[in-house]
Amino acid sequence: MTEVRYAKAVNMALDEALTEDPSVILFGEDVAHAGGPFGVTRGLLDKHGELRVRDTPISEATITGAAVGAAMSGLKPVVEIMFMDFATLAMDAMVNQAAKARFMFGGQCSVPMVLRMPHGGGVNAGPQHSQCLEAWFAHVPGLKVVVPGTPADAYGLLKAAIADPDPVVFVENKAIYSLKGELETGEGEIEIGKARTVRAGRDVTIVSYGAAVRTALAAAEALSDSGIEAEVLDLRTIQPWDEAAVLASLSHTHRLVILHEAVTAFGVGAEIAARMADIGFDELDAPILRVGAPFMPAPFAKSLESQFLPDTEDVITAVKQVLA
Amino acid sequence: MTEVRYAKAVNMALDEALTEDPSVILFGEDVAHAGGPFGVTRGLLDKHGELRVRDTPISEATITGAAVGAAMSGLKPVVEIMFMDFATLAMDAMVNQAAKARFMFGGQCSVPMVLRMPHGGGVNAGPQHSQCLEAWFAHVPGLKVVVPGTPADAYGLLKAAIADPDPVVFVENKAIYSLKGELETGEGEIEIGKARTVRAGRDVTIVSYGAAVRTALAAAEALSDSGIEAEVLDLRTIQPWDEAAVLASLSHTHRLVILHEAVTAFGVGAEIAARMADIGFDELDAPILRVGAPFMPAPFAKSLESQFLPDTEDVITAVKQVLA
Amino acid sequence: MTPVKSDNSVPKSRLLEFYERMLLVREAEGRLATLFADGEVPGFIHLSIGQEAVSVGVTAALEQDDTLASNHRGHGHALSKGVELNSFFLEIMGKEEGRCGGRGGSMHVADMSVGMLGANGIVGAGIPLAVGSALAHQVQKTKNIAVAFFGDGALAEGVLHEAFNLAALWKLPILFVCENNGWSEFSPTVRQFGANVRELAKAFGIPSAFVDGDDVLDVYAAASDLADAARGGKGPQVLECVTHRVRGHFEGDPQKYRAEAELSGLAEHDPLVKFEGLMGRRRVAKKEIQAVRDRVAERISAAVEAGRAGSLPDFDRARADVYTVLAGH
Amino acid sequence: MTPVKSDNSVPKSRLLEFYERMLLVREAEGRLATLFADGEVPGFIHLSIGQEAVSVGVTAALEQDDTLASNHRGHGHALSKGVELNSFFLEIMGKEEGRCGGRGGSMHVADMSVGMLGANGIVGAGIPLAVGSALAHQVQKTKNIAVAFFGDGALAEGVLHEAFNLAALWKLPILFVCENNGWSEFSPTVRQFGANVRELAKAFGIPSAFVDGDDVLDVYAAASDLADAARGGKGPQVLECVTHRVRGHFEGDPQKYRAEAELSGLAEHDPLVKFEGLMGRRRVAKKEIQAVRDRVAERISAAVEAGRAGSLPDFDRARADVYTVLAGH
Ligand SMILES: Cc1ncc(C[n+]2csc(CCOP(=O)(O)OP(=O)(O)O)c2C)c(N)n1
Ligand SMILES: Cc1ncc(C[n+]2csc(CCOP(=O)(O)OP(=O)(O)O)c2C)c(N)n1
Ligand SMILES: [Mg+2]
Ligand SMILES: [Mg+2]
Repeated sequence: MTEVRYAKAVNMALDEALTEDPSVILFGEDVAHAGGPFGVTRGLLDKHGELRVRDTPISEATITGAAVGAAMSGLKPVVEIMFMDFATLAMDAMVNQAAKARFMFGGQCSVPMVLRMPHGGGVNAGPQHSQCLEAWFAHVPGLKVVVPGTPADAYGLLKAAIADPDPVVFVENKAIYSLKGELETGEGEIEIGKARTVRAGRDVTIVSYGAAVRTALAAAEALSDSGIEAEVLDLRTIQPWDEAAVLASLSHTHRLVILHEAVTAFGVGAEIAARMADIGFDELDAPILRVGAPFMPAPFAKSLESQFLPDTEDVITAVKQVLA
Repeated sequence: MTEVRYAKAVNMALDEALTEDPSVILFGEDVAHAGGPFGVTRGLLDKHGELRVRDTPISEATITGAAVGAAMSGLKPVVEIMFMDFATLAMDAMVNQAAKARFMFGGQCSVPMVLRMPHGGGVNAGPQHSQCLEAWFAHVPGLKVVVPGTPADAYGLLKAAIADPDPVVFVENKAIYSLKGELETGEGEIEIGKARTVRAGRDVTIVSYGAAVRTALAAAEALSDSGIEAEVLDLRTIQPWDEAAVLASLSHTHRLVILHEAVTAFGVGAEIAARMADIGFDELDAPILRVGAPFMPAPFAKSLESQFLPDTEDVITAVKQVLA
Repeated sequence: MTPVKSDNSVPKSRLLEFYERMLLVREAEGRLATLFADGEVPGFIHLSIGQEAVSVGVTAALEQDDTLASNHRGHGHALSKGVELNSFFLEIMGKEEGRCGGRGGSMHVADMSVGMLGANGIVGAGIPLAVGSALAHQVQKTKNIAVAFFGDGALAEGVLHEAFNLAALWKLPILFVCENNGWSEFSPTVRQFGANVRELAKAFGIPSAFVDGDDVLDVYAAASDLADAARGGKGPQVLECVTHRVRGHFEGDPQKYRAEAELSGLAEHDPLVKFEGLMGRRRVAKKEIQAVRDRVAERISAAVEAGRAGSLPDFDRARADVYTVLAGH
Repeated sequence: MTPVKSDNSVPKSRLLEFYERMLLVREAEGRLATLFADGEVPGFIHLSIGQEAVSVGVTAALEQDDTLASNHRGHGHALSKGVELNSFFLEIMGKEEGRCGGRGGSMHVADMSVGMLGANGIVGAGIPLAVGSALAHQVQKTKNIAVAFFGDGALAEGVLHEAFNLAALWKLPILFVCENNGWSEFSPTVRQFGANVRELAKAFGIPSAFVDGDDVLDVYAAASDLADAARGGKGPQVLECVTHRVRGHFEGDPQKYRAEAELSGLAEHDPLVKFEGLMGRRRVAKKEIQAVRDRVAERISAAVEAGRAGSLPDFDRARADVYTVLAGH
């Protein structure tokens, strides 16, 4: 067990994948010589060489499309999109090419590629550098979407994503790159599609993913002081998401609050709520509440952004409401 | 009252807008000389001239970005994206520019533009020419999203969309371009954001939008034969959607089925279900069911596509299930 | 710059091979046109009739493990790269036994076993795929190259520029082939693109050539040189083939936007007629030519029969192929 | 091609004007750097120190109603185009009275009243916006032009190519200005782009010029000619300004990736020092120069004070500005 930062955990998974599998290659803007804008890929060029670790020009559409072509031709590319907001430039390659190739070619090929991209706010990066757009990708058949919230999950899920034969959108969170957490070195992969119970509880289920799990946990601890025991689930993967785990918890607590940093409307929480309002209907003793960002672009000013981002108070209020 | 086809209704709204407002311009691939790949813009070049009706190169990203810049500089551009699937190439301009400009510039400007694009299957156009991606845009603060299902709505909503000061994604459906419907010429705009009750009923509410409303209606008629009276709501606009109208109907029927052609998972129906599982919870006497496409790309073969697309039977089954 | 001309050194036996390949594409598409008109082929189909010399000439310069990314007008690319004829018809007719299980159809024919990475419904989208495939060749040190086929209309898409840049910076083994048929759907190139693909290539230091795309031997000669250069580590290469689209943009397009004179002039550019002339001058035996024709006709008939006999695709099997591995299950 | 040189005919009074504009940008950014270091400016800021001659020289050739789309390094573009100084500081410091209500900050400064269509956080994204603005000028027959400012890094984005094509086909009144400072973030241009922006322009038949971007009079001379041409109906024009980025990519970037020699050589390219030399040779009175300095210093101090005194933005007001008209309400 060592303590490593989230960014380092990602780096370790990349390093091990490059070491273990010669078909893994890494490219993106400033990922090689400079070690990445957030330092995530530091040292990988020196260790694995120019053939396999490459800086690219600012051409998101083509580097993503090239990853698809490379994946169809025997490589396992891991590509970095510097901010999730820039995935807007890579949508054709992701949605029309990577996601559909296996299906539309009759199962002839797989597209083993990983697109890493950080989402999220909290660093006053403004409306074009803070978005959480994962709901888009979760709506696209053929893509898998993973959003780890701890260093250990980042490490284990990235190893699984790189080993996975299908295209995986791997969503990091720029605000927690320096967050430390325990990590068993040499630990194996973490299965894609499985949620984790972060905290057991009997009164209400709080479902979340990514960095927001910390907020959920903080809310649960605070609620515990007033005698409310919340069960906190970290989805880890949002496509496919662990429906069974959410339903099991709901069957036990009968109340559901969903939290994510993304804008609430049409976000990932909508699918979870909708599904539980179907298969979990008989278990529900209260309305399903969602906590997320209001329907507006992420504002720049500190004071605005802190009101924009969902926080512990918002979760506590929602929990109290479903328990009222 | 005249009978016009859906495509003609769109054409009439464009023609009138070009006639009435000199700041309206129209551009897109093959919309001018050829009158559009689906014939929607036929005759507009001849009538309104080369300055205002233009063919563009195959450059979706730049023509959409140009619409944003033009809208910020005094014009009201109406742009055609030939298939909604190609909006993947225009996401930056739509999401990071058009949607955010007003907010991030402190309300200094509006971005009055309309992006027309047909979605939907039914013509065996295959995985890259059949997608319904409207849920993506509904998740983006700053965009309005309209999906008319009849010629009259196409006409009235397009006039409203062009007059609207904000960016509107105007989603047509290629399978119903030749559908005929009644239209009052010179009829005014239809308010964006308001649903329409297509059929009154007491037993269950079916919420839908776009071409799928026809399927909902057909199901309702069939159900009526077995004594089940479904209320059918056409949302018409999905961002913002008419929450009050859905809640009012639900308060009356206590049962809800949502239908759309898009893939169910993480689709528009998820938001409606989630919201009703919150504010409508006390009204619900049964689980909320969603009917949509299964989680797979749209297949090409006729036999596959007809199984892929949600149909009347699927709606009837869902309604019977919520009434069981 | 003058167009590349072949030196006419191709042996007679090889001539018949070129002829057979072109004729196969021509006859296959001719049959697709009637099948489409008869409702046996659903969806949209885009025929490359008149452009057969390009696909045949370029692919003749390739090796089996070279890879190719195509566009919406990809029948010629697919057949010439080696996609098996019956599986091709079965696919386009939407059958389970089709090369892609009937899930993609005309716009998505692919066959990984012969390096055909797929036709593509998104204009320009195949270009980055080919770049990625070339990257794979480079990293795996295979001595293979990748080819991107695209039309003049695709020149306007930004990925072309990005791909030229990336391929040039990384010296990738790739051959970019522009099939300039003068039209993007219903618009002439002059209203679509204000530059020239070879001028652009030059700005990136990418060598290029252009040829009469109706002459298969010229195409083959030029493609062979450029493919050799790419294979030999000289980085990306560009080939512009000037050719003609005979049919509408898609089947069913009445082409009202083309001048009568242009349409009636198309016959004189026909690559098959031209090639028959050449075979005559080179004194290829009429009997041998007829044998080719008979063989092709027979293969096409058999393929159509196979297509008709194919079964309807199984929905559950299709659905199970969205992912290789279903996570969380 | 040789760089455009000015003919030194600019009168003395005008020299002081150029000086004052450049100094304003320099001093404003100098203050932003310290405010950032002190935590008074949140987020990311990208300074254009060393590049002032470009923004000042180009905008001096523009009219008030000409429009400009900028990039992430846009402070100079904004101030030179006429964004009011206090509202600029207020914005970057995240205050309600900021030009954009504190919602955008450094990467999104915009001011429609002076034709500043916004800095932009997406590399290359301003280019199509400027194309659209030029289209508006053309349709409205205003005799105005649009300007797109972008860096050498943006050359790799496909929209550049698409925009060149569209602007050339439609003969739009637009001036494309490439600020080539040799770096894209932490990567030198040589690893980023394999062509040259003027070669590309040439392929599209777009006239171009290049200048020493550290010489404001050269930039002004070249920009004036090209702006006149665009305004006069001659279609798009390209100006490449070779310049130098003095600070890190963003504040806080220690620039370990730049050679010591490069960093120490930057001083000799300083456009303000160069210009001070010129004013000396042209015998501009020291007193007048000092008066400019005093005035600029005073304005900056006042702006910083205004920035500090500004109020925190109101969340509900911000939220209400997502749409102009709230539909369905
Ligand atoms: C991104 C995108 N935009 C538009 C289309 C519609 N479309 C299909 S083919 C085509 C014209 C392509 O012209 P060209 O590349 O010259 O190929 P050709 O049809 O002449 O073979 C267009 C506009 C598309 N399929 N994809
Ligand atoms: C689409 C996109 N990709 C990447 C980035 C990250 N990024 C911001 S500035 C920059 C480099 C830009 O270089 P250049 O255009 O030369 O401008 P300079 O910073 O040198 O002024 C990059 C890669 C971005 N903001 N947008
Ligand atoms: Mg063409
Ligand atoms: Mg630069």
